[in-house]
Amino acid sequence: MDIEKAAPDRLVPTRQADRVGAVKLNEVVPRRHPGRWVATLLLLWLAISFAQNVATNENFHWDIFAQYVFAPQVIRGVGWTILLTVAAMAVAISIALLLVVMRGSDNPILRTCAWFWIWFFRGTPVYTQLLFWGLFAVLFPRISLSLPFGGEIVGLDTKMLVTPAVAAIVGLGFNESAYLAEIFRAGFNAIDRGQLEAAQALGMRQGRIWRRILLPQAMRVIVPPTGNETIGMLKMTSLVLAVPFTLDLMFATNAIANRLYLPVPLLLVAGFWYLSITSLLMVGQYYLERHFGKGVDTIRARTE
Amino acid sequence: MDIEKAAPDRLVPTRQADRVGAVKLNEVVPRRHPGRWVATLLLLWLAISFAQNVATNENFHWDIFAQYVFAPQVIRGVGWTILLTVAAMAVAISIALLLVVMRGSDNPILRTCAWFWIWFFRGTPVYTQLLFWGLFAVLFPRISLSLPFGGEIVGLDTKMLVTPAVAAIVGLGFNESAYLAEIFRAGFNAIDRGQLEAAQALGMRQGRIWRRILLPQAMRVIVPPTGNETIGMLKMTSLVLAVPFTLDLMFATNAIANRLYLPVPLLLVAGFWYLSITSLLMVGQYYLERHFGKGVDTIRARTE
Amino acid sequence: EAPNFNPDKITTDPALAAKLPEHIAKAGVLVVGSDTAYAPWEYISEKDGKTPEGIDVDIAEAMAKTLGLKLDFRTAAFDGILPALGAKYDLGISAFSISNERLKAVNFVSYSQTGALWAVKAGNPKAFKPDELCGRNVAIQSGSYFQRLLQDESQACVSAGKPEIEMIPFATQAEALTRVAADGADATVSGSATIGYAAKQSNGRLQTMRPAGKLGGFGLNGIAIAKKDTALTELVAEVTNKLIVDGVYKEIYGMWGIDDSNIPVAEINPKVKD
Amino acid sequence: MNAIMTPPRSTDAQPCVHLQGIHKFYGAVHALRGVDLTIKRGEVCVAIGPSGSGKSTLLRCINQLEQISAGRVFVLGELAGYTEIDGRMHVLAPRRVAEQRRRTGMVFQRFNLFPHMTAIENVMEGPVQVKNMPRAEARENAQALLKRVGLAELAGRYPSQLSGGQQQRVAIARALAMEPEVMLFDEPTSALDPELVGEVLDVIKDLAKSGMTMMLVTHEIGFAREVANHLVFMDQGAVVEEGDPRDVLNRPSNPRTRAFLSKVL
Amino acid sequence: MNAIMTPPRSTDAQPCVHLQGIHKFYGAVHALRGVDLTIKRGEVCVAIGPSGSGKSTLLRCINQLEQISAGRVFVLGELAGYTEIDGRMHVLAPRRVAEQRRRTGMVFQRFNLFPHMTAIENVMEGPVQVKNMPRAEARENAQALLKRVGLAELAGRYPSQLSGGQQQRVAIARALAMEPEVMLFDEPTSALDPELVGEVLDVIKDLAKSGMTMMLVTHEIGFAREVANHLVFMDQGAVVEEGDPRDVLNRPSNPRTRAFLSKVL
Ligand SMILES: Nc1ncnc2c1ncn2[C@@H]1O[C@H](COP(=O)(O)OP(=O)(O)OP(=O)(O)O)[C@@H](O)[C@H]1O
Ligand SMILES: Nc1ncnc2c1ncn2[C@@H]1O[C@H](COP(=O)(O)OP(=O)(O)OP(=O)(O)O)[C@@H](O)[C@H]1O
Ligand SMILES: [Mg+2]
Ligand SMILES: [Mg+2]
Repeated sequence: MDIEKAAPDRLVPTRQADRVGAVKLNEVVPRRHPGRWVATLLLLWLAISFAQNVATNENFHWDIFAQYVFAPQVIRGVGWTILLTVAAMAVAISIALLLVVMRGSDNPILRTCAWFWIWFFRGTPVYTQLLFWGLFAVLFPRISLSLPFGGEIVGLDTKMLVTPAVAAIVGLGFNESAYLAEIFRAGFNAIDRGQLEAAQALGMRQGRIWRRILLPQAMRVIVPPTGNETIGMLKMTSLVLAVPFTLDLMFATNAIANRLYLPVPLLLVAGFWYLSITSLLMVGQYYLERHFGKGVDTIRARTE
Repeated sequence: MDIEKAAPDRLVPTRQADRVGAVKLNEVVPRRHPGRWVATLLLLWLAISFAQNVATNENFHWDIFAQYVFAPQVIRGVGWTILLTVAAMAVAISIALLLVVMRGSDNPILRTCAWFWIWFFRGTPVYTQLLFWGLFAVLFPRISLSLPFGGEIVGLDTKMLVTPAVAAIVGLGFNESAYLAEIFRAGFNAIDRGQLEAAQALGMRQGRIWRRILLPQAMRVIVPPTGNETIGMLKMTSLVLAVPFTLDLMFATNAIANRLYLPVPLLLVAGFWYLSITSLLMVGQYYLERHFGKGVDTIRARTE
Repeated sequence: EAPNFNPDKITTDPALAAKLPEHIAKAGVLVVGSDTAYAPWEYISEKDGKTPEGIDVDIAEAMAKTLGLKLDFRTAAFDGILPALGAKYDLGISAFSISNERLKAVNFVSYSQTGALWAVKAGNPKAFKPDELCGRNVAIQSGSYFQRLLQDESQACVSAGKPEIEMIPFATQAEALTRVAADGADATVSGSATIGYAAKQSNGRLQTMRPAGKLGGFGLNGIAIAKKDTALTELVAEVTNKLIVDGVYKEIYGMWGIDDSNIPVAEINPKVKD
Repeated sequence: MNAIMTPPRSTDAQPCVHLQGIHKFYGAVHALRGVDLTIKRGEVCVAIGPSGSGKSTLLRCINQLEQISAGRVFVLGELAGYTEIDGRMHVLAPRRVAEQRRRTGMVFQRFNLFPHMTAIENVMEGPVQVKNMPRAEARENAQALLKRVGLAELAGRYPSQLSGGQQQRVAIARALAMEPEVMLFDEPTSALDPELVGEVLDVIKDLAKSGMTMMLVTHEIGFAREVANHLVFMDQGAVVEEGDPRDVLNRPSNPRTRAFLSKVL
Repeated sequence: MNAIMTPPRSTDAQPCVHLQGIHKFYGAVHALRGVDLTIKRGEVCVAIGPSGSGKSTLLRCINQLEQISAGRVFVLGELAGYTEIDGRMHVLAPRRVAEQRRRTGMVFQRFNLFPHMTAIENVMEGPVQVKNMPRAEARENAQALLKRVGLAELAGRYPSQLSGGQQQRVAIARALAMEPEVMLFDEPTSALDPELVGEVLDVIKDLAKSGMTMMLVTHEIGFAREVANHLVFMDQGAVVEEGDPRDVLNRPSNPRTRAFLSKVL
């Protein structure tokens, strides 16, 4: 339901054609809201004087901003940040789906594992997690298959496995998977039970039902909060220095800021890019919502 | 719908009474899943050897952990972190509700403002925002009501207004409000339109309808992702050093780590506390979900 | 604009190289961890946005050359360097200042000393005086050596019945300097190299002032080595002393304009005041 | 209109609902095409007609759940939703609209009970929130109303614990709790199993006997014959035929009415 | 059983569905109390009975949407859901259960169309996903089926763009697309407006004529009389009376059947 569309109190039409065919339409005079206009003017005036101040305040060093906003290392940082975001979200989504399935399993140990995973990764700060992923090779130099108190069967140097990029993606992805699992759970809970039964009655198997019937419908509820999470992930990539992974946007601008001893304009550079990518993501989210709303949102069923 | 409850394939009963009254029940032999048990054992063994390693690995400095986990400055940090989380979430929830109402307004300027707010605060990193809130009093030493290019009418020293604690709460709260607004929007969209109409037909006014009818129903969908956000906020408080606000948990443990040059055990101290608070929050979320699910989740309507 | 230290003239010392732990000798690389966010000691070069440069980088280069090794100077978060010493990183060189508590966690080989320097907004509008700190508000990098010195000064103020020093701690020294430049704090204090460099970068928006009292002294900076790595610690001390004797350090410090950082002899885990 | 032929049950013959040339457009859909209708006090008016003929839309316009495109709706003598000044329709304040709505009660096809409240809380919600009635008094009234619709024992149940017929009866009690002067019913039994229909129709019959002014949309022609004293047949957004139910049902004058009745009877 | 009195439409008289002493408990609720029932190939079996008597539960047990507590369900000669070894019921692999379900089609009261797929996609879903039929072939079949239920032109519409009657016909086409040997209908018309009921019943009548084995739950007694050749009356979880529809409807031997029929007819 769109609140705005449902409440005819506020469905006051703006100036419209005053007749359709032979029917002379009512000439409706909307209610005046002088208070609202005062508030609006006040807001506008606030925004303008704020913008004026920001544009002229020398603390913002707009010259430095202009000099670095398209610097090659910044652009490279943007690329890596997007890459990290996409890769980590991909990892997170896969694991979250697995977690949702595990939570619905009839095996109590799998259920417990899923619960524990969610509890642990939601509960600890991602910075700490990333730091431990970075230290993984130090704390556990070899991953080896060995008997609990006996000798090693197969072994592998962790350093080969957990490169900084891998650690960054795995670290961000594992942490995010716990949050997404909660979102997905809410999404699947919102689907009418009849859908599952209809699919079962067709003789579809569990896996297909998830993929073809439940997931596409859950997406409608899942997409908005997942959009939030993706945008959050974008900003979370700035923590990968903990690994240390040093090619992301925030590291690039920080490095310049630390050399110039001018944090503000470089934060503005980073902010500019984050805002741009977020805008793109929001456009993507809009189309995703539209896609998964097809059959439901686009053609609104009549309600009585 | 609970997937696990809906799929009778997996509703395999465990050992049960083999008769009810005069009826001899079928003796059902559940399917065996040897693969699952192997996987479970593997997981358990992994967990045990991991835990064993963590407990004995000297890099973790458990003695230092024990020494500082209940240190007074850490406990004080826990208190402030909880306070910041609660206060910032309160600010965020209030603003988010306002934003949802504004987005449904018939005044295009209010709608635009809401959209812009969400775009801006979702788009820029919270660290940058916090830094600017910290600099606010410096960049804008006086907030004054003045004619656009004329003299001051009323003025106020910003420093009095924007203390570090205020800047931290406002900064975290404003940022979060944009994310919550998206979640709330999804929640309200999930309510059946008939609810609004039934309330309108009773002659209820818009404000009451929101508070009494729509909000309690939306809560069911809103609570799980808001739980995510609250837990996220808990960790986000560690960024308030940008303001600078220096009483939170992360600052406290960092300060000790910096002095001792032993970051790992102090990160474990912080992790321990975050995990404890998260556990509490998860319990709270469970009860909230139960409360707002009353009449819907607890008594499952039959579906055909 | 960064001084161009040329390590080519340094020759490998086979006697010292022979003492290298086996795994380093075999790898042929000296891996150094550093946070590269503290100009001019270590920062990321403007040229490509990747290569670290700075005083510590030059020093590490000289040490590696002496030992016949290649240098791998890596960026890492402070929290990530210390636990990984001896595993991921052979040495930590990141303008670490030595304190007794830190000495319990790692081995230090002293290699430079740092005097303090104040920065105030150009023209000193708040009439800041380095010999009268009580009641001032001072921006400071959180957790730094100078914060501890200021805490002592503040204590002294309180004991003398004067208002304490109001410290505003920041995550980075750059943020502290920004606050001063924006009139948000009376002054900030840090190592002389750092403040001198920042003042130069600020295009005349900041000016420096010599410290007085407790802050007038020098603190020791050290190279961090894993506590258990005694052999490597001794080797680092020997190499450092050789480079001091050879005048390489003097030359590096001279090039960066901080002659007073030179120390006469490098010590293992030196005694310090706090 | 022919409705005059049936004597109104109440002594007062002033029109309770009066529609003048109502048109309603949904975008390009012309859902109501100039409807004129008068319902007198005490009258039971039943609207029948094929699906999509605009019956629900008409009810919703009376209760201002839809904004009309042209024409005037008068409820209890008051112009609904606007003040007319010089032929221009000035939108009323939401507060005034809410006040107008209080005088009509509406019962929906899908009940639309508030799922997070028990039966009695649903019934109390209007009086407490809209009329600021003290909770104790509202609870007493609500209990009495639930008794009247035969649900005294189920007051503490949530809607999801009630059968469809029980839910619809709670919905009727909820509307009655506001003491409306006109009741509007939009297919109140069409979401119910055949066996449960009777329960709800009985309650509506009782209401009709008590002299309540009502407008009903229903497909239960037998029921219409029994309780209505004013029958309206709608097709394609217009009132095609209206009058005494016996006349319309037994001797439909319009071919479309005839076609429809042959299908449903 | 008396069903033998009506000649089965198909030549093959082997039982299609065979229930032996089915009990079903929902927690403490005893929903089915020992049901025995045989439906022969080509038979149209209609179940009637009051609300809550277990009709839906019975259908759902046949299609393994509920797990039975006691008894045996045989569909097309196969024990549904289990292999019995030494009297113990070994749960079948989900894959096998899915295969068994494919041989029965089910049509629900609330249609349960997949809202994110168009009508034709709904019909194609089973053949493509379950039978791995090539999309082109599935589309052709689906189009033919939609034509058979009178919806050839609406193939591209989403369920939300269809009326209830149209949605239910799509649901029937969807079930038929799997070429089931038995069709189960659970009150297929009770969510429909009276005018739309006819459309769906016509489709079911056609199916019956074509010799499809069916079990229907319905409240449309007239329809039952017309198409059924085996009527089952259920009450309180048990089959109270069964046999030729004319016998049961006109001369009910059980007092509960009589009471029920007096209310619904
Ligand atoms: N929100 C809407 N948007 C567009 N068209 C609409 C909307 N609501 C109703 N209509 C159209 O208006 C016409 C009248 O609809 P209405 O619901 O009043 O019919 P009805 O007589 O109540 O039918 P039914 O018996 O099926 O309830 C129909 O053609 C319908 O499709
Ligand atoms: N999931 C469930 N949990 C508990 N009880 C249930 C459940 N499903 C059905 N029942 C109970 O089982 C009994 C039989 O229900 P069933 O749905 O089979 O009746 P029905 O004959 O189909 O009724 P109707 O005509 O109303 O559809 C009822 O008493 C019902 O309340
Ligand atoms: Mg209608
Ligand atoms: Mg049923």
